[in-house]
Amino acid sequence: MAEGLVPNEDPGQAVAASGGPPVIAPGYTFGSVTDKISAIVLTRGTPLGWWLGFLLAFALVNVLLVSITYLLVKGVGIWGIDIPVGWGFAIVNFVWWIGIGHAGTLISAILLLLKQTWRTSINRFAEAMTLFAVSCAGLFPLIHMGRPWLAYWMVPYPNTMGVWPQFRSPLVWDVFAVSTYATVSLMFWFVGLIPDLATLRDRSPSRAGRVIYGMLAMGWRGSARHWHRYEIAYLLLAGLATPLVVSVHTVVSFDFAIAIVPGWHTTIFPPYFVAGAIYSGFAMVLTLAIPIRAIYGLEDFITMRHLQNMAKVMLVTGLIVAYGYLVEAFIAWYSGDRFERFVPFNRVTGPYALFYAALILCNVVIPQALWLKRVRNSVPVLFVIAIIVNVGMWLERFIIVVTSLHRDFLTSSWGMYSPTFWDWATFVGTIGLFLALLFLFLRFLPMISIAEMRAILPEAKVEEGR
Amino acid sequence: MPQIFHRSTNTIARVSIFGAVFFIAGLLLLATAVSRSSWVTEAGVPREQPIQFSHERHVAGNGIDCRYCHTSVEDSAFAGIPPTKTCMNCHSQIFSNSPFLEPVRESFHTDRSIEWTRVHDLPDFVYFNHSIHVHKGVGCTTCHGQVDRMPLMWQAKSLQMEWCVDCHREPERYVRPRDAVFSVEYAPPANQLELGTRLVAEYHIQKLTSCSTCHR
Amino acid sequence: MRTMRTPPFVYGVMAEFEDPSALVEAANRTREEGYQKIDAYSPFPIEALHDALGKHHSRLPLVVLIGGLVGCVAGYGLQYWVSAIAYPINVGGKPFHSWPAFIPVTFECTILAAALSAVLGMLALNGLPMPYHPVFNVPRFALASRNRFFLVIESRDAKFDIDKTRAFLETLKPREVTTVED
Amino acid sequence: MSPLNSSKPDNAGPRTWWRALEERAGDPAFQELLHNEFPSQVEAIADPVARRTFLKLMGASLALGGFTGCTLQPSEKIVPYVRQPEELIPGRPLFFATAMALGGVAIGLLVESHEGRPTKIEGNPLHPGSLGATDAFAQAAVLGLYDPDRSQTLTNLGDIRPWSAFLGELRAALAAQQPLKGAGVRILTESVSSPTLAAQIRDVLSRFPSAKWHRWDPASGEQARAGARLAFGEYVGVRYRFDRADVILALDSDFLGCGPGSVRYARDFAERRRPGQAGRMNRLYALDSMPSSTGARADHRLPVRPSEVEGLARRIAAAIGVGGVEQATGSSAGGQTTSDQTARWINAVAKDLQAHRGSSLVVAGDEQPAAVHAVAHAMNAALGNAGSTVIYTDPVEAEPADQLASLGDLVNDMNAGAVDLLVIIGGNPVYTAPADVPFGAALSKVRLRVHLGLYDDETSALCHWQIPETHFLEAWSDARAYDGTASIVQPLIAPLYNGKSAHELLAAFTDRPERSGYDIVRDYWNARAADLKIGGGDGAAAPKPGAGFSAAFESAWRRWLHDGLIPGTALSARTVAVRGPIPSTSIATMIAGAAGPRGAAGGTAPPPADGALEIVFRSDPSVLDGRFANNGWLQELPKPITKLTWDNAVLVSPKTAEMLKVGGVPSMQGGEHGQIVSDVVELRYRGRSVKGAAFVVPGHPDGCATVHLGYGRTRAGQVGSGTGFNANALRTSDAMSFGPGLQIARTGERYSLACTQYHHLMEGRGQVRAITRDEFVRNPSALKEGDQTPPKTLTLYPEHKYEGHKWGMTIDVNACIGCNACVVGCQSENNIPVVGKAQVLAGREMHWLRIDTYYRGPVDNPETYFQPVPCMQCENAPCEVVCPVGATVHSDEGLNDMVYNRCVGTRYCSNNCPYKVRRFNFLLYQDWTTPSLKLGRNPDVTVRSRGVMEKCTYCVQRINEAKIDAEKEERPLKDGDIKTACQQVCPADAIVFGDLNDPGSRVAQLQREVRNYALLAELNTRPRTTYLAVVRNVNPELGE
Repeated sequence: MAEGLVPNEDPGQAVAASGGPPVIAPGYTFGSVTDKISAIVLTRGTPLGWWLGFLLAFALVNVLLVSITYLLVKGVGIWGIDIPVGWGFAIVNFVWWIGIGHAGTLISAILLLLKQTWRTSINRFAEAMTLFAVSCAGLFPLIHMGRPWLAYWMVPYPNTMGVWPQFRSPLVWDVFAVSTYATVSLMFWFVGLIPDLATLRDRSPSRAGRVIYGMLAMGWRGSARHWHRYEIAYLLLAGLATPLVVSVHTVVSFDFAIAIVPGWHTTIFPPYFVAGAIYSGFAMVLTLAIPIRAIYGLEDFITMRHLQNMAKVMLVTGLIVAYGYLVEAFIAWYSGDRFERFVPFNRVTGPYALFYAALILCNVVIPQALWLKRVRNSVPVLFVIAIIVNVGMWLERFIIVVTSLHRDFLTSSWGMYSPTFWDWATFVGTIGLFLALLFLFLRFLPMISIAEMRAILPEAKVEEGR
Repeated sequence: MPQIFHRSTNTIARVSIFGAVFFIAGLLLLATAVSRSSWVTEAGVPREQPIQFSHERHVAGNGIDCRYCHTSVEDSAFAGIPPTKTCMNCHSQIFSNSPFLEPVRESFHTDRSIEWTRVHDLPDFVYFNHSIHVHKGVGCTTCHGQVDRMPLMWQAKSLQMEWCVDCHREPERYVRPRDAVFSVEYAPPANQLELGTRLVAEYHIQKLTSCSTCHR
Repeated sequence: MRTMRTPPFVYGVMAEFEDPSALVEAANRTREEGYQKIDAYSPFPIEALHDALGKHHSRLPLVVLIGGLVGCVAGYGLQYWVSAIAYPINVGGKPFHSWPAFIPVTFECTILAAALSAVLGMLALNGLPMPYHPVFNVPRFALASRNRFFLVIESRDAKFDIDKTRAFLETLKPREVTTVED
Repeated sequence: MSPLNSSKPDNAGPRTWWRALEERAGDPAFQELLHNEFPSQVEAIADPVARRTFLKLMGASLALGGFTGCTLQPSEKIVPYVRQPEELIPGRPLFFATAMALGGVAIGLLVESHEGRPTKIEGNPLHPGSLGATDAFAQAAVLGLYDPDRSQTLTNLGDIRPWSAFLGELRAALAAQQPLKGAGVRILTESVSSPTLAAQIRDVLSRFPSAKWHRWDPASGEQARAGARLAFGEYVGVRYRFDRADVILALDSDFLGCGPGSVRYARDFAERRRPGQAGRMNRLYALDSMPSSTGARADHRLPVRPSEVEGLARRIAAAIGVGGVEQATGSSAGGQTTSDQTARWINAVAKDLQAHRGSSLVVAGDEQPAAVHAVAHAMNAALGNAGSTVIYTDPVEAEPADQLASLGDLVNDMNAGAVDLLVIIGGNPVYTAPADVPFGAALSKVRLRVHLGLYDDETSALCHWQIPETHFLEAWSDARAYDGTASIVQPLIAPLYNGKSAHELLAAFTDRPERSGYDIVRDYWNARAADLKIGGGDGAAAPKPGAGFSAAFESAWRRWLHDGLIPGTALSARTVAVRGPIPSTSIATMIAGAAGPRGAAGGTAPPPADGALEIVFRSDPSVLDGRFANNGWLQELPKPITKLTWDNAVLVSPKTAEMLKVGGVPSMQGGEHGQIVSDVVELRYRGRSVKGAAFVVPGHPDGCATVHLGYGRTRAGQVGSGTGFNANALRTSDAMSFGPGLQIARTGERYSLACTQYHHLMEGRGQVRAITRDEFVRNPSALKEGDQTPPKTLTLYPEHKYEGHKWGMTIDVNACIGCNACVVGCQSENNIPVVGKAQVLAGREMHWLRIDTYYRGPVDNPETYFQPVPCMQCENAPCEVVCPVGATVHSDEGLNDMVYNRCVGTRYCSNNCPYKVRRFNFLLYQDWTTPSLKLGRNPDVTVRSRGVMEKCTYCVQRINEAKIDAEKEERPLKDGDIKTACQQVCPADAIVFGDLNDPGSRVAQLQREVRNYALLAELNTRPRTTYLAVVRNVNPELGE
């Protein structure tokens, strides 16, 4: 059981077995791995590139702050929403971010359970990315309310009114699902960090660094018994996080599936949302991993093997998503319900047809290139495809939210939706928030799990009875 | 590497972690307590009024019936605040030149209304109807407290929704015979539940907990 | 836990090794020697090491199970109480106790409680946080989080005798043996 | 200065209010204010101290509402009366009867008053012109009263002056006129139906024999008057009896939608269309130009250009053997060129009419020329309808006149410099005068110009004196209904802005200039007491004001005020004879000239080849001739058929639009439910031109364009100024309602029209069910075909039981005429905000009740259906399940409660509402600041703030009120005790509300009817609001 972190077979063989490049370049020792990764954090001078990137992101954060302030002053009317389209960018972005937030936990938890050793060098920042994406996502349900200052009413607490949340509403499920997901992801991430924090504590040149990392490390000293419980806990967390990660996007999909709106009210949503989430999640990991490994020269740790595997996962989940689109249309036709039948028709021929076409192009057509080994081996092409998929998944959410609402049952109430400046500002702002947090993470915490990297080194193998 | 932390930090660390749990729990408890305290509800806080009007004197002292001043209590949602004229009915003779009553006389002559400070102030999205409550056997003192012992008026109950709903769920615990509605001496009998249950049936008192009962 | 004593006090004797195999070997030998109160430190988890120090069954899984069950019951209970007892309201013609709608929240509560108990349980059982520990007094112990492997025989051990124990450890061909003061 | 002093303690009506004011007047501080600053009393009244009411204006703290339990409310003041009026019970509204005159015809009203503030207007059930219903204009009058843009101070060239100053100047001017017998004095009024006012004017004219009285009122049936005179040689009042008519032919007449008596007519018409009694169902044929309510309800509608109506009318007349119609100019008789379809139509109509001699009815539209009216009169005479379905009386209007000529004369006199003193009483002639009658220009030649008006408008701008006119809810007066029944107009509130009524202004011409309107009206009727058979009324000479009225008069007076009408004042029927042949109208000839013989061919005749079109002027369904331009409720009211708000447009048929290559497309913002981006076209007509946005209207006749008057105002106020374009700029006196030779050119510009419904096709979703009468009689269940209502057994969940009451509503699509009265009534009752054009463009209008309009059939002449859609109050409400905070949940009586103060504004409920009846406060739409607007709000309904959802509540405030009253009286609720606002105002009685658990209730019976169906029933939402299918009484000869 506790083999979790230790490859059950020699990585060398693993390479041989699975073919393709190794998960870590040869010639590394405990020391060199440790030094190389911790150096990024412990270096005294901060690289100029980091500053530029961070300041740009920070500027965008201020865009977010401004637009939220204006929103609170004026009301959600500053957005493009109307009747019939009561949900616009806010919910689109919420679902998009939440989806992105799925890769981290998935890579850490599910791949851990599946004993995929190649996860080790990407899970750390994938988890970080999850946290940041979720915090961006969590923002939207709050600010999209007409009276956000009353958001706490969604939480059950004994109040002087003697009234409670309405637990049949998917929005309340969201509150529980998203907050649980955020909490568990945070714990998962932090538990994984503890040994590395200890490393930083022990190696930090500055007193302040030693104290701060020391506090966070909570006095971790690598005792064998601690390691034992630590691994049990880590595995249990993984076991809990796996159904959780599935449940979260299922619940998010309930926001739509529970409603009677044609185009929302369909049972395919949970699986197809989850697949979509993983799809976009891996796309985002690639989008981040590719530049990071280049900039910080981590090609030895984040090898082509990782990129290829992620490409394969994208290909699979992408196909599931495509299947989702098909089934959606088929069920609509098969239901014989005139309202349901109208939805796919309207998506293809209606005023938002262009968006739908773009969606199919980004999510279904282009990613098929991943079938080709040449494509999977070309870093720049992978990078471009990943970005395209990110866009595509955003479009998917836009199509689901807007085209279902804008023409529902009564023709008399058919309307349209188009975003305003403030819709865009808020969206861009959250991207800034996401990047800002990411930059801080890269600067102050090890972006690759050092302890786990040590564990997959050849020299970590213990020969009994020497 | 020298030891970074002193031995004591072990204890400090653990205490602070567990302490935090109890601290947060404590805060929440405090919040719920405060939200019901008279600091928020202003229950039990006597209000300054332009005139030192004493219900104690008029009700207990002179035994004036509630309805003499609050005329519309049986007909309208609003119980009615007496017009200056009502004060003058008596005070044109009694204490006709007491300095305390100067504002009354002034109002009567200049024809400018007296500005009382509202004591029982429900939020504007709450629609309370005095007449029906009085009709169904809810006594004045049930909600307004022992007015006859209030030199200056104060709000006796919290007037928070949970307080309203409490009675709307179990009226039998509060209703009294119609003839006792306006009595300030009335005290609930020992067999209140039994009596209440009977009255609830007799007066066709419904247990209205629908939102639109009060919110429109 | 510890009673007042006047430092310097010997916590134990520490041996440093170059590679995991050596450590595991040393651990085995030490137990064969009859030492009980020993502990080993490594920069990454070594399963064999845990066996070498003597297997013991962890109560953590049980803690997590209980936590999960509590969360489950509490979550469902809350919803039932709120919707059917505290303030039953007709919502869209659904029954007060519409259990299918209560499943998602129940599930989330289960996971949350279980996960919390896993992490907190792990920390508690490991006695963390413990920023101060005698082994940190050994300067070279900083390498325990990099590439060195340590074995400590604590002075609490019945068989512990500062000189004998040192001598014994020297026989394990460590890179170095140091006395851990407290 | 105010009528207080003279009011007697035992007067009926609002005397208590007066008394309160009397004190106010006596208040020296106030007197002082009055004389130096002329403060508007609105602030005074809104300020709790001066306002003798303690009920705070609802709402102000809803913003804080969310924090209940964790915020302190700001301390509030209670301000009791000093002397409380006897019959006023604080917190309970009082109702007073009064009347509103429009275009010289009054409708009787009951006005709800809270502590002296009129808040809601209802129809007066006793009044023949109302029967309890009203039109949209009456409903909106409350907002008109409190309009902060009303003229608030008496000004001379913009300087604020006291009334005395004005009196001084007027007296001087009159003194100067004495020797000239008032040769230089002119009085310009709108159509006058107030007997008192007429008497006053006559009195003035008797004092100044050479003075002249002119009338100009674009909203009164000018051509109908002319038509009557053309037919009978004298002015005659015409009253229709739709309750007696089996077959009706409307000659481009919208008798249901607008015009005198339309409210009553709608009721009578609907009464004869209950499929329950299929035998009594009437049949309506309509020649219709601009698609109208009447055209929509017609069983057979023929879209024709207005110019074609005369020809067709004459041919129908000829077909039923009316003499003297043929020898009109050749053009009109061009039968041979008629398309067969039209011919068939004409013959069928003629046959049907003849088959119902005495019980048929021909109605000519107000916009049709005199000749058409005359022809109609002739037909009715020939069909023996006179006296049965059409009643002739003396004119309702006092001394009717050819107003166009009257205005012309005035302008000529002014230009000739013959006018020294012009007193304009009401109206806005500078804006409404036809383009070729340069009223504004001529006005400057008058030495002293006085304008009495509600607004400081275009006319005021050109006058020396602007006198704020009292709103009809502020002043005493009287008026006559469509049948002549007189009502006393009694005020509900003292003039907010120190206004003067027409009576008080005219009193200034007499030697008792300070007489109050109250005295004037009372004295007049006291004088009339004798002819009204009221004992003791001391006959001829009006008695001294306030001096001895006989007890009999006092009691009669009190009854009049209480009932809202003066019995026995209805005009009695008289017989008149149509005289000889009816000459053809000049316009018809003109158009015949322009359009050639085809012009009269009717129906599907192609438009003139030269691309020249016909222009059609209509007063706007919302703002009429512009007099309501500053009324936000009416501006934002989606006009029947077009669903346009805040603008008028150039309305053309699809074919014509195609020909002109103009039209509109839904914008990405707002879309079909909000913003239509249209081509701006230039209308060139008789050397004049204006620009307006084109808008396509299915069913509009080809080859002509309809423009609505009343827009393009420059001094209407904050709300009305700068909306739409001014069609008066094209209107000429020889072609007041339509004329040929219009050229339409695209400008390439685009303009956003705020349209609340652009998609009018049902897409086979069964919103409206319709069937022909014969089919309905033969096989009613045909209506149920394709009905997919799931059986109640199809559910895992147990039913919720509804003991006690179970509220429900039915809406009869067959009766609804889409008049919008319910929409405004709902807005007024429920404090629904006006959001403004920009927000309507964004698809965010707030009406709780909307009227969906659907088309069926060919686009050039579709069947049109009106479907009012309030909240369906579904039993399985989809909105409730998704609300995270339980802000919308069910009540024990099955109401879908919306709890504003609990709402956090996720809008999920609206997304999940299949009927899209929920409305969201995207921004702060309510006006929290303007004091006068606060006065008009309904204190029984929460004023919603930003960020909360709202929707129809079945007027739960009325339900609770009625229930509480019943409880207190220990009696069960009777069916009809509770009327929702929309139900109460509905002229067609299309909306019925009641208790479904009471099998005897009307609503329960209607829901048992076979016509009953639920909207989107297949969704199993179980709506409590259901609809009654349409049954069209099609003439088998013509078929569908």
